[in-house]
Amino acid sequence: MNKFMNSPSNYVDESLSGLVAAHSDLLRAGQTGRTIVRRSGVRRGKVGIATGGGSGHLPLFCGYIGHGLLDSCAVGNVFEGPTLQSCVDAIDMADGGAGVLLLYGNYGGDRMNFEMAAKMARVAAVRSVLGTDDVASAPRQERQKRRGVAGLVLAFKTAGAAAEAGACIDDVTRIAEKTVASTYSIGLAWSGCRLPAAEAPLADMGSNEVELGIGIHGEPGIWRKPMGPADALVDEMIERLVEDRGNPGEGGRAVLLVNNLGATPVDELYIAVRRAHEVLTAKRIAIAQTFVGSFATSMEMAGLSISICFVDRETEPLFIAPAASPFWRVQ
Amino acid sequence: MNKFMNSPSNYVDESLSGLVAAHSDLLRAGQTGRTIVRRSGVRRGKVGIATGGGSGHLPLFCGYIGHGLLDSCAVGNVFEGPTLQSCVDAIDMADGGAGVLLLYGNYGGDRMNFEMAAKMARVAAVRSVLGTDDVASAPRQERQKRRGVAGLVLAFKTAGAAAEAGACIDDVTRIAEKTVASTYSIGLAWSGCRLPAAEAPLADMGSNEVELGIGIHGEPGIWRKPMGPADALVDEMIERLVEDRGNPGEGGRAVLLVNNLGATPVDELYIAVRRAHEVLTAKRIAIAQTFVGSFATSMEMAGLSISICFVDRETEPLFIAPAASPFWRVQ
Amino acid sequence: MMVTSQAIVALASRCAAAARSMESDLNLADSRLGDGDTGTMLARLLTAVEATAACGNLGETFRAMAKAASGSTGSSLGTLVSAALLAMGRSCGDRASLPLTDLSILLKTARDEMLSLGRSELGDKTIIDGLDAIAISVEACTRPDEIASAAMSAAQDAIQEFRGRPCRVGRARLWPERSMELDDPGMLALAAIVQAVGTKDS
Amino acid sequence: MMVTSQAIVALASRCAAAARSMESDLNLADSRLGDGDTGTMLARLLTAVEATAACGNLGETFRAMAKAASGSTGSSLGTLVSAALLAMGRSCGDRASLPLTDLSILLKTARDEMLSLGRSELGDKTIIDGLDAIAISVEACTRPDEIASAAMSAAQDAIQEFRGRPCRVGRARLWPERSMELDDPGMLALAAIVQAVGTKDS
Ligand SMILES: Nc1ncnc2c1ncn2[C@@H]1O[C@H](COP(=O)(O)OP(=O)(O)O)[C@@H](O)[C@H]1O
Ligand SMILES: Nc1ncnc2c1ncn2[C@@H]1O[C@H](COP(=O)(O)OP(=O)(O)O)[C@@H](O)[C@H]1O
Ligand SMILES: [Mg+2]
Ligand SMILES: [Mg+2]
Ligand SMILES: [Mg+2]
Ligand SMILES: [Mg+2]
Repeated sequence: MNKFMNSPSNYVDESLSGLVAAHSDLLRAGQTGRTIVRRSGVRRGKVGIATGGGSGHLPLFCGYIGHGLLDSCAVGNVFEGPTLQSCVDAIDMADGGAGVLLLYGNYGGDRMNFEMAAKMARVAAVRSVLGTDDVASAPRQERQKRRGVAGLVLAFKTAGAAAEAGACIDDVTRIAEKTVASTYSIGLAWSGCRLPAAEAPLADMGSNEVELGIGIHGEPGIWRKPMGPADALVDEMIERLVEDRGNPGEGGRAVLLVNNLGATPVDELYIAVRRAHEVLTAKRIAIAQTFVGSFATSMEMAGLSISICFVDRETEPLFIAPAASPFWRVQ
Repeated sequence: MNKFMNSPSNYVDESLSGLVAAHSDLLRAGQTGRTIVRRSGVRRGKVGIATGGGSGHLPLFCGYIGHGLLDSCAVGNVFEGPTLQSCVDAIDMADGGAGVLLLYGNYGGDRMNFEMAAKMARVAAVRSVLGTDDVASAPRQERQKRRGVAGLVLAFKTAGAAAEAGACIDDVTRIAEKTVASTYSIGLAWSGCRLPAAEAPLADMGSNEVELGIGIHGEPGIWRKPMGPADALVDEMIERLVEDRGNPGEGGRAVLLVNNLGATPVDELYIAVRRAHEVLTAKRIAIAQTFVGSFATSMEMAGLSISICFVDRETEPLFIAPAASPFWRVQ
Repeated sequence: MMVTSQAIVALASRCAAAARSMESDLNLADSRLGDGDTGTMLARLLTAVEATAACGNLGETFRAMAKAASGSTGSSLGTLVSAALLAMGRSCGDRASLPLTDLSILLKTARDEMLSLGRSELGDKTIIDGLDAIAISVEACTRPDEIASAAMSAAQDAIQEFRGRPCRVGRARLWPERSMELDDPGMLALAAIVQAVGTKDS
Repeated sequence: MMVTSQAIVALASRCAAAARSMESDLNLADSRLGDGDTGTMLARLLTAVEATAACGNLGETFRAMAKAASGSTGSSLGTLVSAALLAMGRSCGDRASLPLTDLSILLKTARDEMLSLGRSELGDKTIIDGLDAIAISVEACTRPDEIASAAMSAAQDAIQEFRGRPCRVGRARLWPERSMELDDPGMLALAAIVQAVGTKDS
């Protein structure tokens, strides 16, 4: 498993330099250069949304900075949380005078640094919402322990749209919480990824194996089996998501996200989409919208995740509100 | 190398079903269901643009159907040209009464089928422009023999914008020709892909090898060597593109496209972007715009291609004209 | 003995079986300088063609086969084969049968159609060179076993003859040097199918 | 003998060398239930820390080290180590040195800060259990060699003690059963570093 890089220690910084070179709306900022912000700054009076996390998941996290989405992002090393200072800068630079929401995935390092940073930042009203959508990572009763994966992006969208529309910090926080609470994700992978400094791939699988519930850092999942037909795999994934929703599992309206973990051919993502539509329709879950593509990756991991976010009258329109970031545009 | 599918023979059709399920602006149409069109049809009086090609390259080809881009697409089996009937349907369904441009890559099967189809179609004014941007696939004196790769997408953008703006068939054709003639691409890969029906991967490389000039179907390239530092590889790629431009190689304005051939981590694409900006700037080539992402893939091939399209006062604005397809949106 | 629609459908069946049995070998041959799909494509195309029922006359039978072929693929080789079937149908018209001695002319019709559509020439090292060799070899044949053995040797000899010569069209055209050492996948496919089919016949 | 800024900087250097030499082993341990970066992260963090110059007093030295550490990573373990360094700096204040007998108290300060930031408890099977064992083991030590050998055994014993017990925080928390059979990468790292550093000392 080759890496296209100059050296492991420059991997993240060179990639960020490329990011801002390509997308002139974004800037590397802060004391560390590891805080990415909108070049135009935060509109005065708008609630700011800051995120952060390890590298290796692009477009997550900093690919979602822009109109109708996020304001700033603290960028850690590959699969490591962002540093304290980069978090402090991300919070301060997301400040438009109306408070800042910290919206990030539930990982130890990310949480510790954002919590410390929130105390050190100059912003008065700081709220936090943590993505906990990975149903494979803890039982339902311990939802707050779950990892945040691709479903976090859906909260970026709803909270970002609310903030852009002028909602106050309490409302933006509530929308983010509601989205996180209604989002269920599960991953599936058939080949791992390699950390830039490592010699061997993480979560190395046999050439004909597939693992259900794997995390976006290669954390082990629920089972590993020989590769089976796509439809059966999608069936089990959706079954687990809907079951996790509890009673009533069926019915309602939802946004569907079929996410590429990295190396999956786009054709194969759509094979999953086709089956997901069939299964959800059979469960009387109406699909308000379908997003397909690379939203939260694990470098070159071959696999995909499925997320379902149940929507209501308040959240559904937020998904079609305009947004413009390097990786996600809605018109 | 696992494939996420139900069976090789359903690979393409199931994927297309997923595509139209996710993107309700698109329809499977024609006698074969292998012609993808805009649900809204072609605006009366607009020049239509039809494309086509084998599957396995998504977003190429049918991912670019939509406002400001294409009108129809004939979809072949994986790495095989589209069938005659699907081409006939694509041409007929792109007809808005102002002529149809066929804009596709230079491959034998694609050419034969589109040429026969053009004679069978009901449309009077049919023009053809073939993408021939891969500098690794034939010497400069035989440019017309070259394969079309990711750079074709740039001609979709300019010709699509011109057609949307009301240009006549001659002008749309001229814009497409100009874009193709000003576009230079080269690929680089470090791991191949597997055809759904095959047991072994195509272009299987040693675990530490990299191949320059490889085609998007795994056709052999210029050399194969041990993996080297990213910057040196980008340097050689850009050098070959600029050299191919002939005299004067340096100076001018260009659009840069760093394209993921499939399995490359997004971070690594940006490592290439960073260096490409450095090298082009040193060659006094101003970068009008940079596009980064999966634009033309080869299923799960790990690698990237770099395309440079030199622009002038006429073509540059066409790159920022609004466009809205499943995979490419410009606001 | 005459060439009839029934005979052609039976022949197609045997070609299809042969193609299916060598799918991965032909893919491998194509993967050297091409995209590795010749075998899968041919197996699919011929499986579609063999499903065609014999029609009232040769023209209709060939046309139905051409339709099945062209509906199954748009690859270079597949498209050339479809066009060849269509041209043979055109040339047979509403005749119900053809004397075996006309076979050579029919194959030449196919060859010329393929050259025109493929924008290629004899000597370019493609399947058409194999077809040309067969067409010429059967010129004087009158019996099925003569035809079979002439075609088998001609296809095989053509491969030998082109060893050391560069490929000038198709994907492999881009590597004239490397293509000298390699047999053309289309020629290989033709020879192997003729071999499989002819062996049963003779 | 006293704990001075110079001694701490020298110690950091030896820790860093040890961490670099076991980078891939620790990555491997973390890859079983985590994300495989403990080794790379620790090597980077300690390399940053060892580059810190000794300052005028212990508080400043620890704070400078904390800053270097927290600038190098935001991973769970790295953040806990940074916070521990900061807390130790706070507790040392402007003192230029500390008697060896205060080492245990200093380590307990670090331990408590880590528990609070990590929202974890003793018994959760993390690096903090190793640290706690060391802090207690050196309570009565007065000489460097005593400290070294007590710390080495304590860290090693802690690993043994936690075998068969589930991990309750960090990534591995999600697999209580599997984590019973596996040693915690943080505890392994601590023990290995203490071993490498202590062996030179005793
Ligand atoms: N333009 C052409 N003229 C004649 N024969 C051709 C031409 N292009 C391809 N062929 C034949 O087709 C074979 C390749 O078939 P196939 O693999 O199905 O095509 P593709 O290149 O579209 O994948 C070649 O080996 C050659 O014999
Ligand atoms: N919340 C926590 N409290 C105490 N120790 C922890 C906590 N989280 C992680 N650790 C320790 O850190 C180690 C993992 O470190 P590392 O691999 O750097 O972190 P990450 O999980 O962020 O990749 C674990 O083995 C454990 O000893
Ligand atoms: Mg980590
Ligand atoms: Mg092909
Ligand atoms: Mg081929
Ligand atoms: Mg770790």
